[in-house]
Amino acid sequence: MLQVFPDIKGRFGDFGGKYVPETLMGPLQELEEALDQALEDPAFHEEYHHVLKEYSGRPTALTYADKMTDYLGGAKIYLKREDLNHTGAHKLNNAIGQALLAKRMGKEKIIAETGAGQHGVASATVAAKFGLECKVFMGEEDIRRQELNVFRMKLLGAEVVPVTSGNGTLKDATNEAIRYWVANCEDHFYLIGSVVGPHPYPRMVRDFQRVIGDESRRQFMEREEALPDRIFACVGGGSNAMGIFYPFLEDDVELIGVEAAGKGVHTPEHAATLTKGTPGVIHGSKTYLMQDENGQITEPYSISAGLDYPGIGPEHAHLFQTKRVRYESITDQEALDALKLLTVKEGIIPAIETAHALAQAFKEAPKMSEDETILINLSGRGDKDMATLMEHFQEEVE
Amino acid sequence: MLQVFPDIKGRFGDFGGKYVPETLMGPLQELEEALDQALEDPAFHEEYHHVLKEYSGRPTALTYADKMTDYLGGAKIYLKREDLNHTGAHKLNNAIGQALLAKRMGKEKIIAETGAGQHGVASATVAAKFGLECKVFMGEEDIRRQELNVFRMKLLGAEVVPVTSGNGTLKDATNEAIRYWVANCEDHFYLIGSVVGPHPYPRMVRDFQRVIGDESRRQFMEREEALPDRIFACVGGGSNAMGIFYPFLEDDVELIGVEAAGKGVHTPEHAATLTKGTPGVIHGSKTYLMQDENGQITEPYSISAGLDYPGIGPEHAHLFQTKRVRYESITDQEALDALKLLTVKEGIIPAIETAHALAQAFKEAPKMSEDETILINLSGRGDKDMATLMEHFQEEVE
Amino acid sequence: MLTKTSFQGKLTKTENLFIPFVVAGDPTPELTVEYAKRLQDEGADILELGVPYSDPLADGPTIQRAAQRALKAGMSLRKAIQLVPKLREAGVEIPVVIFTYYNPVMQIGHEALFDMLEENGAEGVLIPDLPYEESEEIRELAEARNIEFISLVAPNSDQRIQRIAESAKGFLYCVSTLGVTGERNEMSAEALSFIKRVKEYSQVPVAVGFGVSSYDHVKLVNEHADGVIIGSKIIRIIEDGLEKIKNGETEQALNDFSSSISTLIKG
Amino acid sequence: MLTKTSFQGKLTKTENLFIPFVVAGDPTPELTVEYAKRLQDEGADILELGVPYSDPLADGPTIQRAAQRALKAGMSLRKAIQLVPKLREAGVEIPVVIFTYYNPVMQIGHEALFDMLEENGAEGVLIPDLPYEESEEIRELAEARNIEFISLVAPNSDQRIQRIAESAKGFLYCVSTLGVTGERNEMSAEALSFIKRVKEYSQVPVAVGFGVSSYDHVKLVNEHADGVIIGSKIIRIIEDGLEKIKNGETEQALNDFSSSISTLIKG
Ligand SMILES: Cc1ncc(COP(=O)(O)O)c(C=O)c1O
Ligand SMILES: Cc1ncc(COP(=O)(O)O)c(C=O)c1O
Repeated sequence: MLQVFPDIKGRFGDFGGKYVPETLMGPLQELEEALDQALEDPAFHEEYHHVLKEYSGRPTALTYADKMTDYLGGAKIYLKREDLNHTGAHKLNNAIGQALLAKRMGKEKIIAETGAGQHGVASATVAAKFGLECKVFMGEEDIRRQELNVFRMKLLGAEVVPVTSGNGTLKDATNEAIRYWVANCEDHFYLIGSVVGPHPYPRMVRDFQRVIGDESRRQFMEREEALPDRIFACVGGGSNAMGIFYPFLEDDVELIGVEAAGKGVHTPEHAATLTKGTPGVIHGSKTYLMQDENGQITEPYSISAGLDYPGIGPEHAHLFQTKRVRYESITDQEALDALKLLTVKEGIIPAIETAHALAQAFKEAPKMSEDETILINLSGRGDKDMATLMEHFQEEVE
Repeated sequence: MLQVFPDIKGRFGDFGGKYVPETLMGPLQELEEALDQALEDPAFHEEYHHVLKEYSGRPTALTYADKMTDYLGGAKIYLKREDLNHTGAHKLNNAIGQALLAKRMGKEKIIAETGAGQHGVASATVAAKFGLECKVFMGEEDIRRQELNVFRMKLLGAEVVPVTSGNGTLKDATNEAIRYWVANCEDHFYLIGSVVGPHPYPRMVRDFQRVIGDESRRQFMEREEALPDRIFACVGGGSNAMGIFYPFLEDDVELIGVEAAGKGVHTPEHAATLTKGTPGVIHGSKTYLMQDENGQITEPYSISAGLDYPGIGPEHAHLFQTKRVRYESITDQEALDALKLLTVKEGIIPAIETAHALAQAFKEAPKMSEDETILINLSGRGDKDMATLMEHFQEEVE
Repeated sequence: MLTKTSFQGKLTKTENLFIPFVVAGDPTPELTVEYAKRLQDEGADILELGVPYSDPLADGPTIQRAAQRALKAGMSLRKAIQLVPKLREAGVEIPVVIFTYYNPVMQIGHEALFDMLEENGAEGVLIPDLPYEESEEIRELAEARNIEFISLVAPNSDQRIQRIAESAKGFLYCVSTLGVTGERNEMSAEALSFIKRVKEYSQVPVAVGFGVSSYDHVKLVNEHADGVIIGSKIIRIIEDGLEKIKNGETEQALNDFSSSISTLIKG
Repeated sequence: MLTKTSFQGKLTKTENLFIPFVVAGDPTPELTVEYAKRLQDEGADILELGVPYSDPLADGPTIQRAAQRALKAGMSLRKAIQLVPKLREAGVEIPVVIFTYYNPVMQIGHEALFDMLEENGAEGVLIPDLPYEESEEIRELAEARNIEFISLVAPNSDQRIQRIAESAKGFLYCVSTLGVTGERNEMSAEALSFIKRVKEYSQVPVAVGFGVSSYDHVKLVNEHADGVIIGSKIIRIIEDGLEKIKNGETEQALNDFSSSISTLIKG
């Protein structure tokens, strides 16, 4: 039996904790207490699962990728279809959980940070559904790049707050959201989008995403009467990965987290936090991150906005250190190739984030035996990435 | 007990039939026989339902729209969430059914027509999934307007054939698909996207869409222990409407089909086929259509590409004539307003097609009593409509 | 065999039939009359007078273009039928078959259609999207009015070939290959054996259409069938002259037309 | 009360403390030394020397801008600490507190940090994102090395106020209102009553920061607390002079700086 993490100090082994301005210690305490109470309350569980089912359409399907399996000629490949969630990715599971908690805490205003806009859309969505006011912090540069998602959030009634500090990307939007929360924590709930941030966020987001793994486990047993041999998930902040890994941590199942190698981990342009980063503190949590020799956080790069983050959830840092999870990295080009392959073989256009997990799985599947099985977390759909894909594939498909 | 339609001649009362060039009579006969055999074969049903579940994520959710209900203050409003299907609309149900049938018939090439691209994407998707070659006929004008869906189809491996005849829209794409089929019927399967076309298409598409109504019935009984009082669906060709109506035809449930009134049924710019059209023959079927005094088919207009069709399925013509279904029409503006309302109240951005059904339901709900219930077929998601919505709402949301 | 050829007695020949197709009103009603005369002069036995339609399912791009031109010129089913007396005035005596899609017919009404055909002296009608199974009422009316309802039969009509062929009136329109109208360069062995089968059952001349576009085709078809139906190729010849007509050289265009038709039919 | 003020004995005053904040290297290391001297001249009791950081979570836009300028000028935690001897050389004698986010500290290592602080003669350290619960090891090290680890306390620290206040060293940094650094124009009744509570438990002077930006503030704060910490307002005064410095009028800019500080502190 593994030790239960996080511990009482909000740590996963050496990582996690609460590295935040004093002003946030109170609100984090309040959140932790509310979360503990909620998770012990069957009525909360019931409401959360009711909304997941009735509103987001859970359980999401487990799809056997027969054509990919035949094509690669190795392990049987299964896909956990988080792309079929309302709004198109796993992000909504967590947003629903936190929004319900916010209501329970009597907070009627939520704030969120977003990079590509997926978590922003999920937050704006639950804000609409549960009658909350919503501010989404988003870097100016990202606002420019993700015009459609910005409009979507506004249509949902959210306010999108442009962030000009730093480089105007996700890291800066997160800083700004935290700053806003510091000043307005009394009546605002900060809805973080991944298993990052100060305790209890990494734990809370994991617990609201573990439904992916819980369902997968049940569905896989039904389908194969065994657990999968390997599970793959892409890792940005790490929420879809923690969600699918967590219920399998104590099983004899190999878990593989896949980071973005961008233009290659031997170039400066990547987002491979565990592969290339070092321990440090980012956004309130001790974990691995990308930084220079002076401890200044550096800008990551990935073609996929959702993986373009210089940190990673502290639980991943722990699972990396203890070697319970293997972490690999995949370049932009490898991800694009895998995306194309899944599209033509299975008729599913995945998010570019997801394609990183696919690429790694497709590398390993042919080397596995035919009675082994693979489960890939299909964290989101590619609709949001069409502009990027057009840039890369327009000529090829003509 | 209602008479079973279509009859042996492929007629729904006065409507339906096979008004096609002689060359298609053979293939239609072959199709009808294969369909009859398939529908009687439990293995086919099993495979179809297996794919719906494992691949498309069915059953789709039944969502209680609590905030809309409170806001309107009348009947309880439920949404059948076809937007949660893989590829984002009900269209895939039918595409899966027909693709499985094509395979069963040994046809390895499919053709399809598309307007906005939804059915084209659904067809390209099943073609990829089932290893079929796919040609999608699409008007040049629509190709220009729906760049993203065109790219999506190509990425899925389909060939998009530009149609220059006529005005280069859906009607012309359908003509061209039929022409191509005439010339290549031996090894090609024509995958029609709605309950239109010559017998047995209207029946086949309905039977592949009735899963919507079958599921709704079961889910509604579970939730409310009664059937809904009224069911609303938008009507382009009429497949999502037939899909949800059909299993309720013999029940004491009011059924309402909602056509596109475009800029108003008193202007020439609308697509309200039943409200304003007259009987005639289009695309191989006797039904209502929009035509001039010489029997030339006229161009319809609607802001929603999926309703922008001058005909309607023959079964709808019959249900209109016999008054079993009430048909209403909704203008562009009313649809946009309803779309906006659902978005801010429920966090669901529907397709503009769907918004027509919503608008009519929202008109009626406040006049109904609180113990009455309404079911709306949420036929698709609005992601595909973002460009249009931006044009209309950009200023408003700023 | 072939004892019941008819068209109100106007078609007496039963071999080497030349059945041209033009679209009424392409590019103008007046020119349609001129083309018809020239076709008769070059030996046409029956004229198929096409009614332009917004959605001509069975036609290829050439005839679609012709239909668009004619629709622009204001042509309709009613006006096309009313063109027949003008053809007669101009000296066109061969039987005229009105070729129209079904929807315009439905709008006029079956009885009214036959009233008009009778009144205006058209001898036949062909509705390409009204197959045997949908045409019973119209066939009966045609018979009663003594107007030929032309049937089509295709290589994939299979078991239906016999029924269609046996009930055919006027002539039987044999679709030589699968596909819509257009020009093709070969005739397959299957097509030939299909024609043979059709002729076994047919009581009327069997004419072959869809793809006849050269003198070699014409010769080939006439060796095995009773005649050729030529549509797209004729429209293309008309199109070749449109520029001249626009420039006022109509007489020249018509002469070119005649000589092209002559080459097509007589080699 | 207030018997244990310390900073290695260098802070003897326990009232009306003026604790200015500047960012090391904004706009250059040399000018930081100049500003520090001027601040001491205007009566500063302790200097908070900020280390610029890429992601300063607890700071508003003004200090973010200063950090950006300093980072551009190549400043780092190491270099900021090494600036202390230069301050001394230039005559700055008041205690210096290094203000740094935790991540750069983690990269250097706790022991190494204190080695450097000692070597370079800095009297204190303040880490705004290292709350009580995360700072045990550092607090122990600080105590062992006789360097003041400055604690912060906020109005919503609730039950933690007592624990934090009781263990405070050097001075206790009281966050007057919720929020990040910046300028505000009022001090609420709640803020005042909070300060009162803090003073009950604190063994060291209680200084109030976050929002002090005018002489009126300074007066008000000093009525209830033991001193003011002023950051953003000072940065803004520095920014007012940047244009002059760019134009080579550095002396003028520094004189303006002094007179603005004087107005701020003395009215
Ligand atoms: C589809 C998808 N997958 C993965 C991610 C990465 O986030 P995480 O690592 O928290 O799952 C994102 C983030 O936007 C996403 O949209
Ligand atoms: C979401 C959606 N709803 C409705 C329709 C209209 O089709 P039908 O009337 O066949 O359901 C379409 C057609 O593209 C559609 O995409």
